[in-house]
Amino acid sequence: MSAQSRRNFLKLSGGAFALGSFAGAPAFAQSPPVKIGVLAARSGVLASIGECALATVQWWADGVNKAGGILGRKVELVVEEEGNPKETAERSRKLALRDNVEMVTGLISTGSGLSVGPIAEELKTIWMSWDATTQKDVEETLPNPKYSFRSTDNEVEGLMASLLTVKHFKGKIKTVANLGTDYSYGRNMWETFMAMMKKYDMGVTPVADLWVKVGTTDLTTFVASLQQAKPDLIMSSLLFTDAFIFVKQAHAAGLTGASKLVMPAGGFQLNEMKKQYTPEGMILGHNSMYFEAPNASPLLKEFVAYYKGKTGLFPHFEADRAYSAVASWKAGVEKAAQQTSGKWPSKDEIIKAIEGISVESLGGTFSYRPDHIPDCNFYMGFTTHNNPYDIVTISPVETLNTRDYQKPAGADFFKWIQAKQFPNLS
Amino acid sequence: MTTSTAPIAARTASAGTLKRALALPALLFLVIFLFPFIAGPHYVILMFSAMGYAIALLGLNLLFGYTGLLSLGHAMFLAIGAYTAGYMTSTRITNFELILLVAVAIGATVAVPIGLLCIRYVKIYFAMLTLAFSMLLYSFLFKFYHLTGGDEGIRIKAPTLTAWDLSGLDTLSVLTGPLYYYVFALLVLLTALMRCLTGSSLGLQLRAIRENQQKAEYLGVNVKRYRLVAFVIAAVYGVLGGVIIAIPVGLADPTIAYWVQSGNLIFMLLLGGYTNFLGPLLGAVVFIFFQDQLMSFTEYWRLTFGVILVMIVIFFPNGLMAALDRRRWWST
Amino acid sequence: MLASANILVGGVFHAAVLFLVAAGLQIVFGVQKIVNLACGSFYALGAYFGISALAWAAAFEVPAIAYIPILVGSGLLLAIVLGPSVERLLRLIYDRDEHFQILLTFALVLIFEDAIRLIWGAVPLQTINVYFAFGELRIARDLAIPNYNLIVIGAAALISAAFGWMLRRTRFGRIVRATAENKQMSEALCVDVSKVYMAVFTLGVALGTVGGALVVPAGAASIDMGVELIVDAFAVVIIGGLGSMPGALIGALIVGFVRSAAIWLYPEFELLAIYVIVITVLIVRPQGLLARTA
Amino acid sequence: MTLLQAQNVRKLYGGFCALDDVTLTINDGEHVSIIGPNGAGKTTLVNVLTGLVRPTAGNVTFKGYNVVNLGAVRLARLGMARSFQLVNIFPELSVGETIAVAAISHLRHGERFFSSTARNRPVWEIVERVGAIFGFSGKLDQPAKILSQGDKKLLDVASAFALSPEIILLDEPTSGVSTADKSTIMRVLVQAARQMGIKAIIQIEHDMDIVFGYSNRIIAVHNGRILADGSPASIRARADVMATIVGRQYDHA
Repeated sequence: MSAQSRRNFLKLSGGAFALGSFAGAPAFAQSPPVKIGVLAARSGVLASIGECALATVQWWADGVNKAGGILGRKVELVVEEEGNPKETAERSRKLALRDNVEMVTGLISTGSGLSVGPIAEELKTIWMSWDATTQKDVEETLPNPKYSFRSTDNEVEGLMASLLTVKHFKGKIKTVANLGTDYSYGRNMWETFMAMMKKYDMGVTPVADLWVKVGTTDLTTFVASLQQAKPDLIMSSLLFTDAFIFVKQAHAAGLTGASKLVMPAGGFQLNEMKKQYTPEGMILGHNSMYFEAPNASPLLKEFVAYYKGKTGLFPHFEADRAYSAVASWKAGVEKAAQQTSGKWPSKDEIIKAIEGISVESLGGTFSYRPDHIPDCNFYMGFTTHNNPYDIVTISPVETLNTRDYQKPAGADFFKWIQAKQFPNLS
Repeated sequence: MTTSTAPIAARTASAGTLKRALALPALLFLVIFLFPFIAGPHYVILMFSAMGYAIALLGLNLLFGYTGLLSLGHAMFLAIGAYTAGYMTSTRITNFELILLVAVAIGATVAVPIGLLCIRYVKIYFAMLTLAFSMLLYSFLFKFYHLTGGDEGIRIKAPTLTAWDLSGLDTLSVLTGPLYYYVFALLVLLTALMRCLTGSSLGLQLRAIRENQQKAEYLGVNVKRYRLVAFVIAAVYGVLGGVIIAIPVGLADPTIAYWVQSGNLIFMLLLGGYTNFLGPLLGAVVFIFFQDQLMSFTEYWRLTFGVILVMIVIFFPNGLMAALDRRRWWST
Repeated sequence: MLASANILVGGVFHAAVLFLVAAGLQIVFGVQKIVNLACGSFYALGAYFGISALAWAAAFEVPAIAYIPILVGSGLLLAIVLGPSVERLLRLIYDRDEHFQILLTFALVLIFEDAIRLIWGAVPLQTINVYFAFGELRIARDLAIPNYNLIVIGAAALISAAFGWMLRRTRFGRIVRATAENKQMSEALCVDVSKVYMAVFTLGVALGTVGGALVVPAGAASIDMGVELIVDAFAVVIIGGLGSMPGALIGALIVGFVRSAAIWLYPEFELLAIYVIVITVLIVRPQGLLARTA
Repeated sequence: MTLLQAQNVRKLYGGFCALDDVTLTINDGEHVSIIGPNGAGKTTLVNVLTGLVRPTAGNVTFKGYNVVNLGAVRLARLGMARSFQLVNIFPELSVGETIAVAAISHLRHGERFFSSTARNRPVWEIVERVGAIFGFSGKLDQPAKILSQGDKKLLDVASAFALSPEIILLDEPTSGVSTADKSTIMRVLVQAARQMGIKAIIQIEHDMDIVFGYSNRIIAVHNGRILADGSPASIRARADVMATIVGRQYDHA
């Protein structure tokens, strides 16, 4: 019944503009360009994060095109917006059906991830996600995804932050408080933190459980409530504008003097964590990319220089998420092409090739497990002021790999933590 | 509504004029009916959700166009429809008719108390009270995540039809095939029903209430009751539209009920032409397809929509239908 | 106990911010019977413009005491540019049903959200170091209230007092109140109502822009701050009573305190609490706590 | 048979006493004219009698029901209609539709949501009949807003008549119309009343030719009190009443 009629009555030509730049690209063989769909947030709270990731994908595409494209085909980006789940579902279908892209990459918010995942499976379009993963997302909605490749479990950051807390503050803290970002990610982090406190019988009692609506710009009342509770340590999963506004207003009220701070995903706002109000000795997580990683790869150095030059800012870890997604796909295509003697491989062949592949991403080696969940480095450490910038950096930098800190395929997270013997940190 | 146009044509229109009067709706429905044969699957699914919006807007225009009540919270009924579909399909009840019936029941039971409160007010107060109610629902859906899934919302699996066995088909062919025509039939049915309602004494009395509430009361029109009837009918249409819109998305989440979405619903109504019975249908289709093209064309599509809305409000308050329906066969 | 004083100040600070935006909404509704959905957008524009103004001023090593005047000045300048032009747009549809005026302001919300991203970009912006430039009031060892918060509260109080004085004492205030009561009558008494409307609307916009500029040093400017704030401003105006300035003050204090109390006592209820109050007020006393009859 | 009864009705607006201890009954077949200088309380009296305004004291009953508790809608259903001093019509609705609204209420077709009004013969019969009486036959499809001021006022009255009420209260139905047309309007009203089976008409009127020409009972109101209440002849005989109300001796030819 669903006619695939070629004669498109509405002739609504796809207005999508091609983005690959041509500066000095070698002449491409007559084979058609390979179209990649990019779903990047452009408005609201996720706008600045989406733009950083999009700039990274564009930088990657230029590099690939300069080096001859993928199997001789030029990369062409078709950019659409990640809005609310309804808009994002429509854009993902448009990319798959209207622009018939080879692959769709993108998505940060959990809601849009939950709607695009099933669509990718339904339309048999490979989706290389940046973020957009939650516990629920993994369990019921996509038990064994074929076309979707998702990002690391949320809890990894919470796990690592908890281990650092145990290592450095065992016996030194009695009371803890939660200042969570009010959506699924925030809940996962707090549940993980408390489970780890129990596992290592830290003997801490939670004295406050506060939730900040994403994008709040006035946190004075949250700061005041925390001062009322007087916690020894505050675990905060804030990661948007509210993250650095909290630190700024907490500093102004003297809160950061009294309580220790743990911000597992605060690295998202590294450009705004100014020395002026960000205390030293705060546990700050940079997820899968830290712009000053100890043994930074030339790739990372080149990208950081490019990004700082272009925007005047340091890139945050969404850049690595975006880069690793598209780089893994390219590697998968090229690996599959070896079996098909250079011919462009089918989607199934590409998927099989990506499973188990590992690539050199901005944050170090990045590889996909057979269950389509990646393994990569995570960077976390205590903030310090001694650096040439006006923002805080972390040192020493703990580099932890998800192989030790991410639950295996299909395991129940909380049972796994109880049983697992985590390697003791350096 | 000082800019509305003259009333419905003379009572006994001659055969000729009737034929011409039916040309416009017939063309609109023909295009929607033939769409799966003439357009690619992406556009067919867009039309699928456009039909959902058309149904919701038909109900909303009973409030705005006929009764003169601007609801800035109608998106809450879209959310009720979506979440009903979500709860039911996640407990493995995927029969489409059953989902629609339960959604209508819940929509009506929610609409009566809210309606009783809201219809006591008019103009700005009605707009702000409906907005407050929709934001109350939004915060509830967002905050009580144990019940509603919070920002993750609830998954909606593809529904099944009693008459058609859809098990063989994948979701895409369901959405562009049997389910499309099922929703099309529903749209035709609900349009006819609304046409009948607005042509009945209800329609006339609602317009009387809109024009002059005190005079209507003194002519024996029970203003409170008919406003409540209009509110509940609008809510039911909104809930049905909500179920249909949410199915291609596959997720019911709080952003459906956000106040900006209610603003967009009114935008669609103005675009189509609220002073015309067919305005909601045309507004939904034109808005959805224009937005699809605009979003691919520029990242500043909200700015463009804002400018267009300013132009409509100032220069074309009666929207597109005013231009198409010269003879005002279908004016409210 | 001292910390709960801090919660109190937090509540008052939040109330001050809400009052500035709600007052702008109130004066425009009081006189022109228009509910300006875009009041939050003017607030956001004021914040961004304030940041640019301070960045520009920093190039001249301006002393700290000049920061506040620069912020307020930038807010007023923006209002003088935006206010009249938007009012001239609204003037085209004054004769039409008030639904159309609300929908025009809704269009402005869409326009301004993208305009901000076009001009200032998507990355959240902060002012130069203003927040800490005024020291802090130390209550206890690690308990302090930044003076800047007190300055904002003071500024809001000053603005509301000046506003009240202007409305009651000055000739312009009397004309504004007369036009609010009865437009035809004041027109008959040869008041140039179109000038009054322009002035009043610009005043409403100024309250938003100055509010945004004053508050942004304490936090940061982000794209969606305008859309979020509109709903809170609505709550304040409904609770206080449409068209009544003292109502806006009372409403802002209620919303400010309820929010800070809910954050501390029962976080789930924070967002819900405000709307429950709004709906109860609208049912029990539709004209709001302080307005004259609806 | 008494239709409408007011018992010791008082109405205070702050300190000002608009109605002071008014008691009166309206019976079958009466065409009452309420006369009195401006500010005497005529409109307040009609507003109280029709439940638009709640009396400060006393009550008004229509067919045994207290008028204020009934509300306009049930009053209209029970058979009381009124027109307004300031023109009260539906601008966007056509003349025919305005009358149809009243016809629908009278025929109790208000709840017929599934039958088309356009094909509802009984409704349109009333519309055509009332339209003919009031001279709107040719204009039934014109939107009310484009009618002349006089026609608008007439439409307001016509729609009240279309309710086929038992009692109808008219607030200066002939005001704003040239003296020549006043009598034509009155003839139309009387003819309509007879045809629509209206039992009593109460009319606020200033034009003494109309008052003495058409009404069979006159109530003179002054400073919120009933000065006199009786047949036209008895009122004309009362020199004191005529002096205060009309300000000179009126000898109707």
